[in-house]
Amino acid sequence: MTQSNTLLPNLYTTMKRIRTFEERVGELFIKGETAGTMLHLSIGEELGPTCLGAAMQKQDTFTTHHRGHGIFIARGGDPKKMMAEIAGKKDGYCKGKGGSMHIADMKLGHLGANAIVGGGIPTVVGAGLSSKYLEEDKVSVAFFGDGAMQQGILYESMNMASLWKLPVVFCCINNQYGMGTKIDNAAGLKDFSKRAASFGLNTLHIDDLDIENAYVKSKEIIDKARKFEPGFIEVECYRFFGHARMDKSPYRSEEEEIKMRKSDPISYASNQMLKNKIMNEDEIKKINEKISIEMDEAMDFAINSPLNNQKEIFTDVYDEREPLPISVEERINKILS
Amino acid sequence: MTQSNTLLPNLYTTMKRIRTFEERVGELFIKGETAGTMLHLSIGEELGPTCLGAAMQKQDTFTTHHRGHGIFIARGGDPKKMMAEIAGKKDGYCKGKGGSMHIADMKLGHLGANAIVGGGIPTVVGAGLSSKYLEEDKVSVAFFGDGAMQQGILYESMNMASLWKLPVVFCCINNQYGMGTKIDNAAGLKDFSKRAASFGLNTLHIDDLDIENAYVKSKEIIDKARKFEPGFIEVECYRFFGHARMDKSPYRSEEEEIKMRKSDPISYASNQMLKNKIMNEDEIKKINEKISIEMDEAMDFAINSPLNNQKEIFTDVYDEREPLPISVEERINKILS
Amino acid sequence: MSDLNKNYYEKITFRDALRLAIHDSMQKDEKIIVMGEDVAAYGGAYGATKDLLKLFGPKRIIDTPISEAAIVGASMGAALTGLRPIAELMYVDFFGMSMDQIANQLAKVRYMFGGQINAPMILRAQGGTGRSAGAQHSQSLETWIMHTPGLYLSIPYTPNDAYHLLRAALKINNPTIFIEHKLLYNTSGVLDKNNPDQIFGKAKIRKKGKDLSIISYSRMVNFAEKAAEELAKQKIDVEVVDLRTLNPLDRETIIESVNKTKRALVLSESCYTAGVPSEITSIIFEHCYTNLLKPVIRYTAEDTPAPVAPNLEENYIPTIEKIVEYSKKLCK
Amino acid sequence: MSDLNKNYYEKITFRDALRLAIHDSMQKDEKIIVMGEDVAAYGGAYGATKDLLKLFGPKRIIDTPISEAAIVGASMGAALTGLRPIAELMYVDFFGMSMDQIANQLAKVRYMFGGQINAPMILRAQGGTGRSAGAQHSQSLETWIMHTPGLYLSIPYTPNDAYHLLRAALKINNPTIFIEHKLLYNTSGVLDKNNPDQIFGKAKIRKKGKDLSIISYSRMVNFAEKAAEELAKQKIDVEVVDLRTLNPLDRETIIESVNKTKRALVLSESCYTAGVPSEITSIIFEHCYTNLLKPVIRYTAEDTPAPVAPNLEENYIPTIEKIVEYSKKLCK
Ligand SMILES: Cc1ncc(C[n+]2csc(CCOP(=O)(O)OP(=O)(O)O)c2C)c(N)n1
Ligand SMILES: Cc1ncc(C[n+]2csc(CCOP(=O)(O)OP(=O)(O)O)c2C)c(N)n1
Ligand SMILES: [Mg+2]
Ligand SMILES: [Mg+2]
Repeated sequence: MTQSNTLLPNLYTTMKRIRTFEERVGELFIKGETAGTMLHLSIGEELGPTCLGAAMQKQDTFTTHHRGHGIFIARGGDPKKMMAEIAGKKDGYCKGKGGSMHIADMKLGHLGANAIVGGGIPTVVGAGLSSKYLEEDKVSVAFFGDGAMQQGILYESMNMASLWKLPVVFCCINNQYGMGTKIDNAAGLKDFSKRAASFGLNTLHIDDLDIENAYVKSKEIIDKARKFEPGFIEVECYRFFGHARMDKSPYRSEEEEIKMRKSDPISYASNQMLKNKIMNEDEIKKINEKISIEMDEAMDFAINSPLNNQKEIFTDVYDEREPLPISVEERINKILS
Repeated sequence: MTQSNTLLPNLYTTMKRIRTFEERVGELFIKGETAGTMLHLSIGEELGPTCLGAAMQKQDTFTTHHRGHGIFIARGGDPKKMMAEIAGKKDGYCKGKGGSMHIADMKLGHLGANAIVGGGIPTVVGAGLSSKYLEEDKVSVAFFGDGAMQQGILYESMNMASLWKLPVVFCCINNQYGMGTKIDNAAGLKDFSKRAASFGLNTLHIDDLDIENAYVKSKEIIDKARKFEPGFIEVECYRFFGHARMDKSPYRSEEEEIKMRKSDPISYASNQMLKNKIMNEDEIKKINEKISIEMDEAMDFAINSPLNNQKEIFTDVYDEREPLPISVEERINKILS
Repeated sequence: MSDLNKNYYEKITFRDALRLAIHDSMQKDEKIIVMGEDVAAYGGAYGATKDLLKLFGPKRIIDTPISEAAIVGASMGAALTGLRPIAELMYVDFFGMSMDQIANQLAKVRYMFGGQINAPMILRAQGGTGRSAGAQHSQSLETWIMHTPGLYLSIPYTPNDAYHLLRAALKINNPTIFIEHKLLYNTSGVLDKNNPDQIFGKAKIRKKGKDLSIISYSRMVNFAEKAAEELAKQKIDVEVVDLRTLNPLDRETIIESVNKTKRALVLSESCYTAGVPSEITSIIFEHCYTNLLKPVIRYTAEDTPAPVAPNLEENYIPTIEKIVEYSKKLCK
Repeated sequence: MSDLNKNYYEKITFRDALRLAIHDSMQKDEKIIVMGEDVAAYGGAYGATKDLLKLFGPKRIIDTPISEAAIVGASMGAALTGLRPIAELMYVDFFGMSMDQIANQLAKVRYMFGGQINAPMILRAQGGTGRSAGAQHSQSLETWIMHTPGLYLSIPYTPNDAYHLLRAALKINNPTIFIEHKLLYNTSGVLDKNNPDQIFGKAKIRKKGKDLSIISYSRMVNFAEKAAEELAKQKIDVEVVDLRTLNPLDRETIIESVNKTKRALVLSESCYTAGVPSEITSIIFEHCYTNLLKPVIRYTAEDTPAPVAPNLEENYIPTIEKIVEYSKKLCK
């Protein structure tokens, strides 16, 4: 690294790790090793999670939507355990019971990924309440898509955060689509910051590829939230591929895709590094290779992780001090005996 | 009537009819003739329903919240049938099955009062959709309290109305309280028009007692809605008495109540009429007496209306061409036979 | 869906039967509109509204924002004011987002207002396990609906029923919840447009038998049929009852069948406790108990959320193997 | 609630028992907070949190906006991060507004994440008929909850149980739904703080008897008791079983009781079809059917929304008179 007063190499590395991770998820799918097809990749959307992930502090917490692998990696998620979870295996973060859409590491402050659009948003209000009550200095950030901007629960949550002055940030990763529905066909007005501001939140709208700047601005919002001024951040980006693994995006044109994929935060960052002589091609290549190996290992780990034991169907429903649910088999056998 | 180019006498009359109706509901309650105690009177809040009711056209539709007697009267509701409904009697609008919180006359475009805060709001989106689809020139107005400003469904509905450019108006009757919770303890920011504007709606904030002006302004919003520009109207007012019949409002001071009750839209309107020589005291008195008689008759009607037949428990669940639900008694007797 | 205008299809998928039902109904009745998330451009998450946008245009095939509560509420509002919406909730799991509009508004609007008005609409939703979709996308929540007076509830198994039940529901003035199992869309069968083969509210005996009644609905009927085949080899003659609608519920057919076979297994993908099978089981006991040779068995999903791992998910719900096993025990 | 610090109250209302339970728990555990609509300044719509604001201040007794979904979600978020909220939904009828947060989030958060975390909280809600509150404020929706794995469910009848079940729920790390009947708040009875008289999940025989088991919960236990008194005069000896919690459900006590009396009537204010009584009835048939002398009877509210008119509302749910009548028929 040629220069040290820039975060760019770190931010680049995180973005590249996210992308490579997602690419391997895609491969895992093609190999038939994923649990199901509901895999929502964030390729093209790495900027937001990366800069917010960097702007958050160690103790901070967050929830994510179904397309949440990115922020999890940015916050220190272990690709091995993530990949194993996506494969539905025993060594996954949630023992394979949660899968790609329900992946979390509570120890890292990840309070849960959510398959319900908007479902994880009020959680951060409660986390903010705890943080303030317990004086823990934790900011809690909800990540969600542009689709969730149309879910009522978001407004209930923003209002509460504002009313109670909670250390909470709402972050909308606006990738322009909710499944096949373009944002123009979902939102009456697209100026989401205006909505958030009307509830009393500080707002930030990120719509370019300069991640260092995005990082600095996001950090301001998060720092203010830490002082009990809740905030809202919208990060505009583009979902480079289909909604989930089975979707070939027939509802949008190839021209659009080609054009939009040019707004690639990763190539932008690497170009910036080259241009400003922060790293040379070789150095970048080295980083990429290291990441590639890391993610290959994660994939192998997932493939080799054992299946979970059948009895795990019944564990984890209730606190471990409580009895397990009675299995249907046991019930039936008792009746028939 | 001394002057004819003013709507004030009509508007006054409607407000006075609403107030007198509500007073009689209170009396009905004291007489022990109401069905239950969940009676939410709109005394002090007559301005909004009255001016909007006047600004709407015959074919227009609306839904109301639990404190909705006012707009129903303003739109032509028959006080007799309303009072009978509140008494839970056979001659009520809903055969006594709905009561005060579920009172409606579909023929008058009243699509239903609702006991769920926010529950009736999306109905008008659908009504607006129908109106546009069927080219019926109907505007649909949702009436709700300031409490509903904190319900997510409102934002989902405002967004849809804006997105689809529907002939819909959202009207918040802001009486400063949701039960015992002051609006300041419920809303992060109280500038509700800002919220509505951020979804793309035309907005209007009424916060004085000049009902003619309020009428003109409301009509503008409603007329624009008819041209597919949906709108939002907030009417500030004060709930003169408790939330429901049992509530003595211990959570607010008498001074506040005394002060706020001075902002009485009805005395304001009558003073205006006197001042501008639109009517003299005698004329006003005559109107009041007529109303008093009308509402006494309504109360008597309700008291004298018969109870409903027990079989009515089972009717109206399903379309009349479909079988009635089987009664529990029939089920049990069949099993025991 | 090459030929839309045939009356008889030897082999059509459940998905296409639904699409045809919507299509045919829309052609006949201008008041019918379709609304839901991704029903237009995307063609429905499971493809049940594919190409309808092209045929009927965006005025009648309406993509909505992701606002389940408002989708149901707006559909109801449209139904109250002259239209007949077919609304789609992509997953039954989203009942949670819209349960107030479903259970407090849609189900009660007629009753609360003393019968002044109907809300003639269909709310389609898709449920069940089988795609590793996890705890929030794999539920079978028909019990919530069945326990809510005011809502008709249809939950078909065959393409023919999917077609005819949907069309029938559009002629009934009650709000109807229409639940489709995610693994049924690709299954196929005959569709005979002239043979409804049912009245809304009538169960269907899929296979006659004399030793044991397996009573079920939706995808589990398929499991029942397969188990019955296996059991036939072992000389156990199973009667397979497909309920098709849960409200109205065809109690007579259930009772008749079990009074004949004297043994019953109720099969469902919902959770065990306080689910639809509890109701069916109660009915059977109440009305057949002097005839029963064995207690009725409820075989359902476990009383846990659905796990993602395929090996767990498979055993989270009933298996054909165990249906056979329990049936044999019942017939011993 | 004059004296907060007594250990024994000869006569205390259900409401005050609840307030005491919250009070005593809050004094012991700083992590407990109360949040809900009008729980602070107003003291709770039914007065169950009256004066707590004065005692614990606005940091711990929190008035919320009217945002049921976010109330449940925020409470869960707080529970995940170190607090132990007692959240209040003013009416069970508002489950509809918050069912996603209740059933998809709160109930599943532990399971989906492989047991990483607990959500230790109570969600109190008030239900039932009796105040002409109409179709949207009179429901008994315990079935929705009982059918949702992951949620404990407590539905007490006496002040003593209200106190001890609430306190017990605060020591269990599962989310617990706590349902209070609107007509119970003013009822009164003994409270003995030192005598929990139960374990969470254990039913209580309110009256021993040998001829018939009436199995119930919440306010309907009172109806059962009154009917039992009447029936005693007619020489029918009823055993009254108060379930107290529906999850865990004390199947053993139910089965034991009915195996003894050989007759059972299940009593509930929920609607008939696919409700909690269907589950209880199934269990009884399944486990006692060789002993039963008569079929089990489910006596519930009608399969209709609740009407407002008091004369209709009264007969919409079970009446003591008819409990007596049916019981006599069962014992003939
Ligand atoms: C409550 C709910 N409604 C609908 C869905 C189905 N669904 C899953 S993802 C998705 C699109 C979400 O769009 P957005 O929020 O923008 O996130 P993105 O997928 O674009 O990242 C939809 C409709 C869901 N999972 N939950
Ligand atoms: C969904 C829902 N939550 C809570 C309630 C209980 N409740 C009835 S009226 C009311 C206050 C409503 O305040 P607002 O909307 O301002 O109307 P107002 O009573 O002031 O006219 C509350 C909390 C309800 N009926 N519905
Ligand atoms: Mg998106
Ligand atoms: Mg108010």
